[in-house]
Amino acid sequence: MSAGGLATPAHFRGWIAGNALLIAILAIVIVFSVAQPAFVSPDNLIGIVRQVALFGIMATCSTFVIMTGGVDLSVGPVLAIAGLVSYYSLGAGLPLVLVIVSGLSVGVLVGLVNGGLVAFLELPPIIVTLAMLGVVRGSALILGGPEQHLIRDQPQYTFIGAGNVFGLPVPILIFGATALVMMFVQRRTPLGLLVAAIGDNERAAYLSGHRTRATKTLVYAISGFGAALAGIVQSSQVHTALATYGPFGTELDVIAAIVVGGTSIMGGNGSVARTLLGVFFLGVVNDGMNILNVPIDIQLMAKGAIIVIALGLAARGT
Amino acid sequence: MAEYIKGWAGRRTFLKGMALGSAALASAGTALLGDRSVDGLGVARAWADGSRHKMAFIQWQPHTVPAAWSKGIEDVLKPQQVIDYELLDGQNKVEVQASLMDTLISQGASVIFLQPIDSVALAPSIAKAKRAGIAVITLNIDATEPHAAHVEMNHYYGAMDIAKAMGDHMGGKGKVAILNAPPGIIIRDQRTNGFVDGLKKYHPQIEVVADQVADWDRKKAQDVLHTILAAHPDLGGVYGVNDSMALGAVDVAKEKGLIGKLVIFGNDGEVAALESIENGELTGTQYTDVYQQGRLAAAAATVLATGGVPATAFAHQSHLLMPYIIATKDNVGSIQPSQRW
Amino acid sequence: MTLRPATAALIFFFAATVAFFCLTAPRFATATNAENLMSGFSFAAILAMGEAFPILARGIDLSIGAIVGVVGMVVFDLTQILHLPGYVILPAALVTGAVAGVINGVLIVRLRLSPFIATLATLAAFRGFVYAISGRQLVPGLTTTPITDPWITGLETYFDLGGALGLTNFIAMPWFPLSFFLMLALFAIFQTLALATRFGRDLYSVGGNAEAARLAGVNVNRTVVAAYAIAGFSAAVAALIMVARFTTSTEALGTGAELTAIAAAVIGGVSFSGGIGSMFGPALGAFLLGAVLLGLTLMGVPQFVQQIITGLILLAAVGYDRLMALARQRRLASNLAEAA
Amino acid sequence: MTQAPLISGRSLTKVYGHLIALRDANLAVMPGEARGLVGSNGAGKSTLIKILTGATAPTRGAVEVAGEAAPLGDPKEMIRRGVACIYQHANLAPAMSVMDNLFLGRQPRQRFGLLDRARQRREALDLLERHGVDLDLDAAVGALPTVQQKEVEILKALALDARVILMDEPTAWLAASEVAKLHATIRTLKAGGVGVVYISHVLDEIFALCDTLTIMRDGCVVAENTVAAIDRPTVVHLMVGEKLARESDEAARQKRRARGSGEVRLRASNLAKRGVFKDVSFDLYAGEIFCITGLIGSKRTELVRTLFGSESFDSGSLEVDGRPAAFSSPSRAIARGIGFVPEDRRREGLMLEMTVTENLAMAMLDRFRQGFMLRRGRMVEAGRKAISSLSIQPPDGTKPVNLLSGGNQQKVLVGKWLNRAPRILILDEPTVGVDVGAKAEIYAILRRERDRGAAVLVVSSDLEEVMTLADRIGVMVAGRLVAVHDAEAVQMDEIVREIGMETA
Repeated sequence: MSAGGLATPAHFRGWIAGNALLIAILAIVIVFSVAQPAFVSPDNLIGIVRQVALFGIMATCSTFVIMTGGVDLSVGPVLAIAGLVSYYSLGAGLPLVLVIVSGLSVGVLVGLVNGGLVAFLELPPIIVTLAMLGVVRGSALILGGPEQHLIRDQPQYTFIGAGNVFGLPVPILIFGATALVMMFVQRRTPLGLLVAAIGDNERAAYLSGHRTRATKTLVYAISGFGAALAGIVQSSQVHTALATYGPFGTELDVIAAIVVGGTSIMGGNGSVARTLLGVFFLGVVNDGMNILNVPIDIQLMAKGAIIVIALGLAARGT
Repeated sequence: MAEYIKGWAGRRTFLKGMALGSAALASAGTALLGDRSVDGLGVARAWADGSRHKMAFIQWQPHTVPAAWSKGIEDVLKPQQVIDYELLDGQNKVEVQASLMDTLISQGASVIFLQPIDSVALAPSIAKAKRAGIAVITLNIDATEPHAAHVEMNHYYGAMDIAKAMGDHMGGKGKVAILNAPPGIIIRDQRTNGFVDGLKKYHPQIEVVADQVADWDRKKAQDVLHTILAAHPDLGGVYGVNDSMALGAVDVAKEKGLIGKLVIFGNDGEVAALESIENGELTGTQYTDVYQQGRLAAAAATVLATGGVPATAFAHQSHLLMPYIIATKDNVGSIQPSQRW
Repeated sequence: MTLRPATAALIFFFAATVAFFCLTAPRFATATNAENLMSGFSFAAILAMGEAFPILARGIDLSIGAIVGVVGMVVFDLTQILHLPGYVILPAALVTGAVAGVINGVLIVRLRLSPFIATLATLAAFRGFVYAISGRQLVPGLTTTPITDPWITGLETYFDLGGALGLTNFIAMPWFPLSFFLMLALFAIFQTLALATRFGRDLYSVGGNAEAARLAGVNVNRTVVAAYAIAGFSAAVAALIMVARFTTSTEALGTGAELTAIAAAVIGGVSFSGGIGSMFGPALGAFLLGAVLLGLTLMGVPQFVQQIITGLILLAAVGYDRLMALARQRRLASNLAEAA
Repeated sequence: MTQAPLISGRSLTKVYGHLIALRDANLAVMPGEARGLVGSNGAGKSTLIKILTGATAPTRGAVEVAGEAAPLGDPKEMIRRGVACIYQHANLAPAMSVMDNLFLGRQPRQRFGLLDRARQRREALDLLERHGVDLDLDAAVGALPTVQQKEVEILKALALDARVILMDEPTAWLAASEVAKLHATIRTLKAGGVGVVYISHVLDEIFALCDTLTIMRDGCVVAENTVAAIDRPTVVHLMVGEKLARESDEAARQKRRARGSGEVRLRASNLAKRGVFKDVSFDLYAGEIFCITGLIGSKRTELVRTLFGSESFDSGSLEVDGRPAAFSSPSRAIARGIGFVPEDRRREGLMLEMTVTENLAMAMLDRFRQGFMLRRGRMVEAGRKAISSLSIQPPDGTKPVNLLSGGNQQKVLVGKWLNRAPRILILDEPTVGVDVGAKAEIYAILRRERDRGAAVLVVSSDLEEVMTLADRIGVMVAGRLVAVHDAEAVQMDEIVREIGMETA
């Protein structure tokens, strides 16, 4: 939308954006740790990673969607319904693997529907996923009702959310793994290149003989997968499945993380690595304001201001 | 505030555990039965001429508490085949609740159960319902417009008592953190203010070091408490404005091996919380028999519906005060399975 | 003219929906129900029309819900705490909304942020501002005191047109809420603004091709800012209507309203590719959504199912739009063929 | 030279990032003067124009209108001072009506700031007939074919009754007849004392139309003269410099190879698409360059798109290497060894923000795939090879493609197919908006492909190009392939006649 946008090299802009953010993160960390030394305590730092793990998973998996010039607003309810599905399959006494698979498959399914509608019927992503937001939430509520479903005595399943491996909480490891895989896919596979190509000039990608529609569909499936994965981790973390998890705002936070990272909402240039930066940026800010007991009103205003400033700087760079 | 002060003593007498509570229930029940015996033929008449009564419950948003109410209501209403009952969702938006009220009014519902998001915002709708001769029974949150009946477990005083109990467990001193909900619904304010005032009243030395929003959500509560503990390793107590958030605190306490050291109180008394108390994790919560609340409201509703009380009489609103207890390890056993929701 | 068929289709779809519910939903075809539709969804229509302006300029405003909250709380404070007279408060409220909109616009044109992001940020910031200024937190007593200022509460009045025109003798007529007429007035103003003024043309050209507009001497930045200001203004009007209806305001007022507004605008044929659509679509779109909700509730369809159905309708709307576009292309192709 | 020039730019310099687009350029136009502006792509012509119209502000330098200093980078103000421009890429709001586009940003108003529709229509109609153009005022511009869009763009500029009109390749998409019409208009304008700056790659037009000539290279003005006092070779020479000039001469002296090796690569029999083209039959041989020419709108583009499978045909049959072929998507066509260079490189050809290397790899990611992995090393290596063999400037694979000049962008676009060694290479208007130098290079590339044994099918409306490049020439008129000639055996004017024939 911005006038000179095209005129500037993506890499230059990316460079500015990426580093502006890195600098910002460091600055904020310093400020917070001066105000509250406990902020840099290893315990809290790990805490931060754990906090961002969930929507970090969603954000990294949703990055491709944004890169193709789309957007996925349906991650919130997908998170909820995935938790419910795994709860019920636990109840059905399925082995853990199947439980997880079934949970994830719901997400992938929703993603495929999103992607199919966007790619093959060429409907605007924001509307498609907004519609699916309602559809999936409704389905989740029909499936699970308003009640909390307690997940009792499922040590294996609980391990996913509450367990530790080499002193690190499992959710962090899952987050790390997801992030690595996504970075690898983006940098080291043709798919990554194709995603960028589609975001840049879909028609050209098509005329170069690429199955752009299939790719776009796949991209939404990945996003759905991420949301579902997050849903499973959360349900295990809180020993509860609930249809209203991932309330309105979740999807916006995810998108915020991605674009604050410097991936253009118009599609084209972007990267999973930048999304990670964005995730940690917001995470640090959030945690810092909690630790300083900043009241919610200031927190929200600060959040807004920070997004504006971070991206404003990035835009200045162009 | 004033209306709280008057009849204060009266309310205090309810805080004597379930024994007294059930007594109170019984009395309320008999009162109702009395009314019904006067007008019991109302239902009979409806039964005879096949006319049906519509009743609906407009909840705040999908949640355990309203779910329990709805079950209670349904269990009473279903057996009387002349009544159609449905549960409607306010989606945590006053405009939605108001619109649903309008719809029910135009449908000519005979009784509307309402859990208002706000005492004032729904008042006009209630007034409109009254004009249409429809009885409105508010659950949990009172409305400024006088109406047929109000069934509540008092949030403000409940929270005060939580503060007291918590202080007692903490030995009257130390730091506490509040895991709060975002502003926008009145019970949030009552439960917070009550707790803070309670601390001032009973345990002035106890200091609230953190009051952070965790969106009613267990996961958020875990994260927020993690952070707070980093800043205040010597934290003595945590108050979750609802049980989900309190249980989130319990998760953290478990992980950090603070069970027993950290005094954690919730609010609602849902089954998960009670279990956690029995396992000696959650210190306590404010319990009230929400299911019973629903049954009671439904009982009142049948009376009103069958014409026991004329619409004009709604001016003098009847308060059905639900007794509540601060459930802790000592008395949680006394809460029968049938009373858990 | 690109939107003619879309509009026609929308009218048809609306009529069909209403007809369907009249047949299937008990008490749908009643005066009171019509009244409920008007009083319950006029503000939604106003929001949808406001949202249409940013979308026409190829943007989007996610923050109007939050702006509703801000204006609501401002009105609450001014009446309840400062006890200002209503005739001061009403303009103050409108200005507040417009200013909030201008902030959005300035962020977009000055910092060159994408509208989605800019308004996503202000969505959070404005809501935070609501909490910050909330009189309900400052003076807890106020939470149970309704607003009584006649200028405000006066917005929630009903007119018995039927009675006035003596129609009631023949048919049951709904009482028309003032909010409905406010909606109509805004519709008239906005429609003129969009279709019959220089600003309107500039808006469409900016949405259609910003660079072309700029080179043709259109002040793009000013046009964009104006579009968001209008969105904010509409949010303010909607907020006033709601506050009048509820005689109070809560910190959560307007949460999620942006999504409904966007949905209504899109159902109304306002295109995200910018520069396509008018005010009629969004307004009718909002009432369409309203009619569906009321109808389904009257039919006793559980609300969870309603969410699903609303979603499907949204899909149907964009799907239909898509079909129309394809049809247009095909027609063009064959036209050219004849021409050649 | 007593009176002040209508518009003059002095020592204008424009820097984008690291790249100097314009260096100390001067340009002045007197009343009634038509000044030709020629130069390779990336020579800075468009930048110069943009500065004069206020579309962008120069990094350094000044602009004067009628002797007084004008504000920089303010299009509105320049329009007010009577400077109009026909931009290279149509600047129109697609969803709006022709009428609204003609008056973009300056619709006449009546009381209360409401639009005066009646007056607007009057003025529009008057405009149409003054310039003898026939357009539906209420049609949405986006729904018009390219030619008419260009006409709207031109009228939009004329409607301003400007004193200076800057034209950046106004005829790029126009058919001969429209070009003539436009030139007539320009002459009347000149007579009326209007000054015109005219950019074009077609030197014929310059020599036919202009009084004076400004030649640019690498962002500098290298020569200024009256058209009378300069001849074609000199111009080309000045534009492209020694080396390239020689190449293009050699190119012209190539010998033809009609039907190449004689092996039929692609056979189209009675291809038809309802309302688009009908009974199109031709053979495409290995080792030849087959050019299909004709007016814009004669459906050549649609035809080749169907060959490539990005559009479908209704009836008739298509054979590749003797096997029937009807491609449902480009990927299928590519699998059978077909490559396609689309007409509009910015919209359909390139990933503008991605690097040269990545763009070069786009058509052959499968070659750089190993299981799931992308073998970047190989990709970069292939990129480097292509860049040197195509002599793409600057020779830096990591540059985003949108930093390259049009000619080099076009080379990238062609180059991305070459590593596949396509058996059939289809190019649609391969040199639109490409400067003489790059043209020569692209011709050379195509000949290389032909000699390698590929079948090359080129669609072009530039007859000069067709005559230089083709081994065989097909003429398309209104969706029909009306004639096929051996290039050796046919004269240009014959082709011109055939093109004109049936449309007239």
